[in-house]
Amino acid sequence: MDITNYVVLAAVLFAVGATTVLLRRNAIVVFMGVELMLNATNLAFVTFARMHGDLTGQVLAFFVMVVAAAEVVVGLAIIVTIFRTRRSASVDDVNLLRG
Amino acid sequence: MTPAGLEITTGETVLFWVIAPLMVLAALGLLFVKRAVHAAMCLVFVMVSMAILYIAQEAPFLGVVQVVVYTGAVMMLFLFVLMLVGVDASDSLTETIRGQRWVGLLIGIGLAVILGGVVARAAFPPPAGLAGGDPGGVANPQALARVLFGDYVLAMEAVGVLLVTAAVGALVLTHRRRLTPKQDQRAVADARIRALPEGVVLTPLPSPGVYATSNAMDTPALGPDGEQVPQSVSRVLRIRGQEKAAPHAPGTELVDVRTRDAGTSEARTTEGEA
Amino acid sequence: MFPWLTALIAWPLVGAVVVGLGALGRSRTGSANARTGFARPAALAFSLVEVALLVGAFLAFDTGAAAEHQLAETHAWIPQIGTSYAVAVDGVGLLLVALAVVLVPLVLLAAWNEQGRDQVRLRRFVGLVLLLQAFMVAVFSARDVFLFYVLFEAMLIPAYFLIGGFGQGAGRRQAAVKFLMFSLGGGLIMLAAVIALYFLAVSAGVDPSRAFLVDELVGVDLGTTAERLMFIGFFIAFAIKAPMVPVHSWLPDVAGNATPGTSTLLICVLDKVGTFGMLTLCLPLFPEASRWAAPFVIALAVISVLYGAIMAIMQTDLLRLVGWTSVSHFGFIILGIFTFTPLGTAGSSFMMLNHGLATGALFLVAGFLVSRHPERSQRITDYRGLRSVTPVLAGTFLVAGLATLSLPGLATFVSEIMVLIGAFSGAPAGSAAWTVAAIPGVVLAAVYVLLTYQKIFTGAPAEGLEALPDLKARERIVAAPLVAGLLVLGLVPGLALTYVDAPAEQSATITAVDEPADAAAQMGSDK
Amino acid sequence: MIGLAPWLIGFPLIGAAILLLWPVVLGRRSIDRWGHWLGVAASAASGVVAFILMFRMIGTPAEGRSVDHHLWTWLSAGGLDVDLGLRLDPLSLTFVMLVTFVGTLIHVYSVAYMDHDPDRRRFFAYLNLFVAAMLTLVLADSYLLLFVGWEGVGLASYLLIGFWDTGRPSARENAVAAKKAFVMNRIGDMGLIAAMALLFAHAGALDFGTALSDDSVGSMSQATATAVGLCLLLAACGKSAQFPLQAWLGDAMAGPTPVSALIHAATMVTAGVYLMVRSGAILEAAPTAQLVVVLVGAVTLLFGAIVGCAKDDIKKALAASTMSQIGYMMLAAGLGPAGYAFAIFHLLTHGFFKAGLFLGAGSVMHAMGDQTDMRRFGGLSRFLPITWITMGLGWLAILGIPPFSGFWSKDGIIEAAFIPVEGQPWRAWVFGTVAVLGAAITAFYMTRLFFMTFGGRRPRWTEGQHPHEGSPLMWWPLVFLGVGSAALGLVLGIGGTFTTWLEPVVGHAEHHEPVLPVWLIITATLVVVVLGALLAFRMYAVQLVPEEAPRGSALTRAARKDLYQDAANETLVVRPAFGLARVVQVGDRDVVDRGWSVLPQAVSWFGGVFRKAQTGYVRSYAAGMAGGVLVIAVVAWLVVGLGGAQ
Repeated sequence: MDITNYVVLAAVLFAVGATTVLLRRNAIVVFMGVELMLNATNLAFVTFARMHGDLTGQVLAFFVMVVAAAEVVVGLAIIVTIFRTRRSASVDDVNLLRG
Repeated sequence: MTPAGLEITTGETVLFWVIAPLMVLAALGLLFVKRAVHAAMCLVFVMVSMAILYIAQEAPFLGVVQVVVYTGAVMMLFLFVLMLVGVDASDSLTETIRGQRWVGLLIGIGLAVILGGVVARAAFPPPAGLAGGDPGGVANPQALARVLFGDYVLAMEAVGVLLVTAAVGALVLTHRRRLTPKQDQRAVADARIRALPEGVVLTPLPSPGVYATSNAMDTPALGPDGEQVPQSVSRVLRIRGQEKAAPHAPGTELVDVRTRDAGTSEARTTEGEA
Repeated sequence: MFPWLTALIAWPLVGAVVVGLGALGRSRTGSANARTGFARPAALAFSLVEVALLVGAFLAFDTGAAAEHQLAETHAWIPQIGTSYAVAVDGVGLLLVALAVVLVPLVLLAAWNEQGRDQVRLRRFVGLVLLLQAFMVAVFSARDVFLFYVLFEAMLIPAYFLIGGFGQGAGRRQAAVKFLMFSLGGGLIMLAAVIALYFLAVSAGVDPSRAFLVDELVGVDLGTTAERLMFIGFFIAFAIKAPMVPVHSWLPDVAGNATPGTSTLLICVLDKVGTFGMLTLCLPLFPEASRWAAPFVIALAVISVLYGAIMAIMQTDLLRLVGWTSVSHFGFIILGIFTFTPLGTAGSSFMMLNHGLATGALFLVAGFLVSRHPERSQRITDYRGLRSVTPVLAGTFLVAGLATLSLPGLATFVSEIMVLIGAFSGAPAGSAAWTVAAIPGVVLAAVYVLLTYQKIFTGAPAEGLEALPDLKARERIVAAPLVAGLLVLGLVPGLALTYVDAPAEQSATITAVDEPADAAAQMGSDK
Repeated sequence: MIGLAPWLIGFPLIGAAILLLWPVVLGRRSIDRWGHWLGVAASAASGVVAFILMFRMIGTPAEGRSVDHHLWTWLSAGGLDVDLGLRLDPLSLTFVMLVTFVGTLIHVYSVAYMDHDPDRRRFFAYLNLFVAAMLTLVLADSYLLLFVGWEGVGLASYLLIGFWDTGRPSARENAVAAKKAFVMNRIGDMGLIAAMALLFAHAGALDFGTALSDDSVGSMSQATATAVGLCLLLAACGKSAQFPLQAWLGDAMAGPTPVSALIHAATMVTAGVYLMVRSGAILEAAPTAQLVVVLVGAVTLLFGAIVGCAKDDIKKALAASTMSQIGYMMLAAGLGPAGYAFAIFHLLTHGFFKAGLFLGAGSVMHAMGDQTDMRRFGGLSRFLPITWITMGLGWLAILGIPPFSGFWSKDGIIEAAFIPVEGQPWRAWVFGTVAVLGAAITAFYMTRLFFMTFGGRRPRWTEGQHPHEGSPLMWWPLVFLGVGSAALGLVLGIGGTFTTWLEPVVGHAEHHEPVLPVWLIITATLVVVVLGALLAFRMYAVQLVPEEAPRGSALTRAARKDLYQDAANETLVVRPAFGLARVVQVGDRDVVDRGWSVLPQAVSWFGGVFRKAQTGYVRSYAAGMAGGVLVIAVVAWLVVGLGGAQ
């Protein structure tokens, strides 16, 4: 098997994640899509680390995880706050930027 | 490192071909399931599988971290929030923004095609593998630790700060500002005194009845007049209609009531004190 | 040597900070606390000390060399892009600085009761006035193109708030925005020219660390096309500020909606930046382009003269009318500048001062009048027959009006006649014809002034106005220096002409093609 | 002694300043008691100075009589140097004498005339201001300073015409008349400004010494000289109410009568003639301009005379007469050196007799309760004997009956008009005839005025009139002026004393013979004058004067309306001008202002278009982002060939 299969898998997962972000309206699911995308990149990082024999890829993946964790914390807090005020977790209901 | 330092074992190949399709399916579940909880479960599956792949790819430390952080922490957080927001809530999958579905699908497929195409057409070096490059042959976590706390120590610290900040940020964001004055004991007492004319009682409510035949939360006590006291039963039970009738309804065997009088009043005082 | 100019710039800034410090708080209407009345006296004191500083600057100025830029200070500001804090004044600059310095205490005094009793609001108001003063003094003394540009734009900030926040017309906010948009638009075009100027100068061999200094830029050959384009850039900005037809639209709105004090500062001093810039930047930096554009500019100037006067005649709003008269007068100033004669240029320079005094007086007296009306009406037809009710006010208004129509014996006449006589012999093609075309402006001026006087002050007193109070001591003190200045400068214009003559000669030398006297004689005999 | 000259202007100027500023600073109660006497004193002091200077000048040989007195450098910039200097020469001093003498008399007269006016102090302030400005005008040694006086008298005239601009029923009309006078004067002033511009362009100077020197004038091209001359004429027309700028003078009678006497008869309105004579050198270099001057004079002469015949308002009739008489002067001024002296001479005598006539009219009005309609007068000679006699002297003077003063000056002009001009033989005949004709009409309307007022057997007064002479303060000035009207011509005219006196300024006139013998001209003039007077006597003294004006012929009706001058101005100038102004106004609002607002409108239109992209939906933005990434990736792939490096 070619190691690039992992990268292709990562690409597919990334695309699925992106599509989730674009198509789902529930903020939490949208968030999950974001997480999926992050994980996909992590997989790519790990694969490239292995491919090049360089640990930096794993280090980057590690940082991505940490930052993702931070992001999730803040993001979910925001979702909770929005939900409290609007009783809704749909991203379409938050359209105050409408021109 | 040697050019041909890595041979992908058959086991790994099998593992990959078993796991990868399942992962893709689970990921697609994210797109298609109606309930957010199910989506979360799909994601959990993807993440655990991802951890397996990490381990398979000579990144055991990351694999463990993946399980701990993502499935252990992040996804739990998701579930908590889902519970806050409402587990039952299921999404309607009908699109409200005109054209968004097609645009989204197009972009998704396009991304997959482009990324896949790039990967397919890119010239990668022959895979090196990590084992060959390990100086001194230390295990992966140790090697990673060297890099992390050696070359990337500053970034490590910064990320630490980030995490703390994020935690504080989440606290601030979810903090509810108190809009009314704090209800301390005195305020509660005052409120109750004020509410006296409206028929609220000052004393604790009577406890449910304790009878020889039944001694349960759902049975009202009897007052000194022998009438049932509805307030003695929990409000929830009353509303649900799960209240039972007292064994000695008025008008039946008053004598029995009087003989048990002392016992009930004792029980009532002890409960009131408690 | 004492840095007079920096002191003149810094002192009002200090004043603005000290007085305005409390202004950041929330506005309380009708508060009568212990600090009542601090802002106005303090600001007045600051502005009077500024006048004293001005006297010092005048004493330090060598009138014998009025054409040179004196009291100079140069410090590197951002050496990487070659900007400096360079200030210096020649005679013209000094007079305009004087105008800015002298008018501010009068405006403060005139606006004494205008902004109500709210201390915070008052502090904001006087703080903005002092801030504006600092910027105005600085812009008239800036000798670095970049510094000039920055100040040119910075002035808009206090001016914007003074119009929009403290005006008395209903449309003050719109007027403020209009003013800002016009000025910013012009400034933007000028910025492009400023940047181009820097790069072209550097490529022409000017030291990059000094390539914004006007003195370094004069005489640098920039190439004909580039020079013309940059001239246009500068000129549009100045024409908007001046204001010149057809980019004048903002001025009547501002005049009609701002307080008379603000209009005084804005139109009598701040707008002089336009004509001052034409004189001290456009001409020396782009002499060839100036000559090239002169016939067109002269035509526009004369159109402004007539257009402004005609519009003034048609106005029903007293303060707008005064605004329109300024359009007419700025036309005269520009006519004098762009005919390149020493006489016309000196006349224009002098007129910048005189217009400030005359129109300032008219604005302020008109303000006194409006403040007396029970409904603060600015409609001319709401007044009638006030000459017998308020004789001193009527007299002061008439004197200010006569100064506006350039009655001989008043300073405005000297400058106007200098412009007309000088411009007639100007070098650019068509000078004589256009000058003759501008002369009817003096008749139109008589019409708009006397028509207004007639409507407001003659006839039977209007109902409800029979008992208006005459000018109070404070208002007389405001009007007296202006009237006195107009009279003294009218009889002894030499007091001011010594400052503008030499710069005018020099300016005419820069723009002279060949013997202008010959051309003038030719022009004259062709008549 | 020449150092006294600035005080000529200084006294009245200081007087005006005190009278105007005192009430502002110290309140008006105190000064209202004695302010008018301060005004009289200021004017009288100026008169005394004038006398001193006069005697000094008479004691100086003819060639040394022209003195320039430099005060201070007025303006010196950009090649133009103008000193604030006074030129004392026979011409200016003649004027000074006229202004201060007549002026002082009128000041005295006004003390009584304005007795009941609460604003008398202000009136005297303006009178003093006028005297100062008028003296500045005539004493100036440069066109620029002359212009100061020129507009100064215009201002004083404006203030005095509109003196009663509030508190009276006619207040608004008075104010409008004042404005009209000032604006029409300003139209003339344009000419002076243009002339100064031309002179500066040519000679580089504006003082008489340089600009009018032989060098300067000699090197002047015909075109320039004509242009300057015509511009100066325009100025003179404005100030002296000459055709076509004559319309303001009649309305100017809205001012108090002493004002009409001083400003609109004796002094200010003749400033145009002074300007013409002063600038004689330039006019002589421009025959075309000269011809136009004569033409304007001739037209105005007839115009004023015709209008004068039809007016029933005593002041307006006198105003028309003034216009006509100045036409004579203007005509003379256009005739060259031969006419200058007579122009000024007539100016002087006219100053006396017309001031006398106006003050007499004022006296009549004072007696008749401010009535000005002559049809409501009649038979006043018994009640106002002093006025009757002094006005009679003035009447004889203006008719040109020898030996009264008008004869000496007017006859000189008529003679001069008959002097042939080389190459244009028609001129002598035409202008001579006009002058004689004018004399005849003058005789008619002045006799009409005189007899309508004083003659007639039956008074036509309105109810309740008890005419009586005013206080001595009023009739003494009349006496002085009457004596002057009678004797001045005889004193100055006999033997050409006045002509010789002016010679250092206007130059010596070569003696030319008129086309007709002098005796014939004199006789013919006298004959037509007597005929005109007799006709008027027959119509207005012998026959009864109707109290209501008869309809009259078409010409009479036209003349009553000032020959439709106002209608013409209205139609030809004012209405088109306001039409233009309205066009400009609408243009400014709908084209310029709206034009600029197109810019912000365009911006907000674009904003509206782009705003639609801002749906507010996060997912739309995300789609945009992702799509953008996709596009960039595709482009990068295609262009850079990212993946094609295999």
